[in-house]
Amino acid sequence: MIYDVLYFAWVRERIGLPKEKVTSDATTVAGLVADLCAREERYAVAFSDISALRVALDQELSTFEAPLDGVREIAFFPPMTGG
Amino acid sequence: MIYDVLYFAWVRERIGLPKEKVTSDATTVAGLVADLCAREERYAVAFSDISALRVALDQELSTFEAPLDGVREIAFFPPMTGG
Amino acid sequence: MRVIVQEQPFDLAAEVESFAKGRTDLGAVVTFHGIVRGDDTGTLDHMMIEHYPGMTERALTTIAQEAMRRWSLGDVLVLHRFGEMRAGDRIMMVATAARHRKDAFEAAEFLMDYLKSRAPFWKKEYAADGASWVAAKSDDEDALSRW
Amino acid sequence: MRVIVQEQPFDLAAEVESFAKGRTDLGAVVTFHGIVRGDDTGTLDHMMIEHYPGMTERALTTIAQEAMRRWSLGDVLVLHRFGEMRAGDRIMMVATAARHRKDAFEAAEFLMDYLKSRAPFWKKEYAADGASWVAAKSDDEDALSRW
Repeated sequence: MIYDVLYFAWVRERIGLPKEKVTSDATTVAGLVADLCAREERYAVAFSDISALRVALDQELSTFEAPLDGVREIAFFPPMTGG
Repeated sequence: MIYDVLYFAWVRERIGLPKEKVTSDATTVAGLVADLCAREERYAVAFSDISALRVALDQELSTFEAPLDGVREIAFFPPMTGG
Repeated sequence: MRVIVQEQPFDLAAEVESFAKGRTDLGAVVTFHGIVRGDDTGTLDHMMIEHYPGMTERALTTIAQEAMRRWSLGDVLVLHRFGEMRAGDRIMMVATAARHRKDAFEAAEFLMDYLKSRAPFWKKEYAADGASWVAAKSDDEDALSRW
Repeated sequence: MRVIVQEQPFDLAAEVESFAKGRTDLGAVVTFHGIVRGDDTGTLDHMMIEHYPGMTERALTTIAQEAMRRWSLGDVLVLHRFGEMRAGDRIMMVATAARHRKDAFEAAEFLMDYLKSRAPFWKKEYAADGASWVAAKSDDEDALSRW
């Protein structure tokens, strides 16, 4: 499957881009993250501590265990600091 | 002693005036109230249920048991409804 | 800290705009304002708010000072009208400014709880079918117990 | 109910003035606004707020709808800026209007607690000696547990 993958805040800075198309056979978010980390060092660095990250699937907060069935857009970012 | 006695809201309406000078030998607020009630029916009506009233001595909330030593201004009114 | 008791309407927008303006040490501002509600049957013509001149200013000042003492606040405003008001009119406002939102929120709620039951104001409602004094609510008295 | 996400400054006075204006069924309005604090050492030059276009509007709408569902509210406003801001600038505001003050206060605090940790905004501070992302506070995450 091809996904739109978005990165925000320091995740974006470490990976070096805000958005990309990613092709992966992973069935969960964690599987997709493993695919990315295997690609290049900068992904492995950005995703080195998953507990410090959040993920949204199609713009809804989700978890790293969530399945990717039907998902188009995946976003990774640190804990939010609005307000 | 001569006191400035003030009435507010429905206490003022029942007694029929906002303010008056009252001469009394009472030593407590309750004693002063008893003096007033003995004077005229309208006072007895206004003070018939003390638990529904509040008293301020020199513009500070107080109680009916409080002594009148050094007090100049006494105000009677129902529970406040500000805000 | 400002405490204002006045008969004329106040300019809510101007008060909110100027409150804590330009302060760079405060991150959080909370405001509350109260509005005269039409009664449920819509028969309210107007409301008269009576107060105790002198004691009112003292009581509001004491309440505002107590808020400054209990919470870490950069500024406090308490403004309350008296006299005649109609449905939709703004009766009063409070504003609190603090470094953090928790202090600003708690202090504003504290001010309101104390204003309701400890500031010498009394409301009388005038309707087509007569006039009546607004009764104090036991809820409002109970609200004080949390502070 | 209004939810606004914008880069340009907002007119706090005009928003407060028009919010719930003329409503005679609502007695209580609470507003909160957040201000960029200068940091303790005073070296903050500016702050950049990044957000997630699309998700931001959805998240704020969801939070505002949840407030309307949980409390008896007449109106809700949530407004949040993104982009560059300096110390003293107003970042965001919420407003709630209700028949009674308790609903207005609780809903405003709920909105703020959720905005802090559930709306996709990230702050980066730029100072003379470098730039750093503002870390989420465990306090803010903990604040959600009360709702």
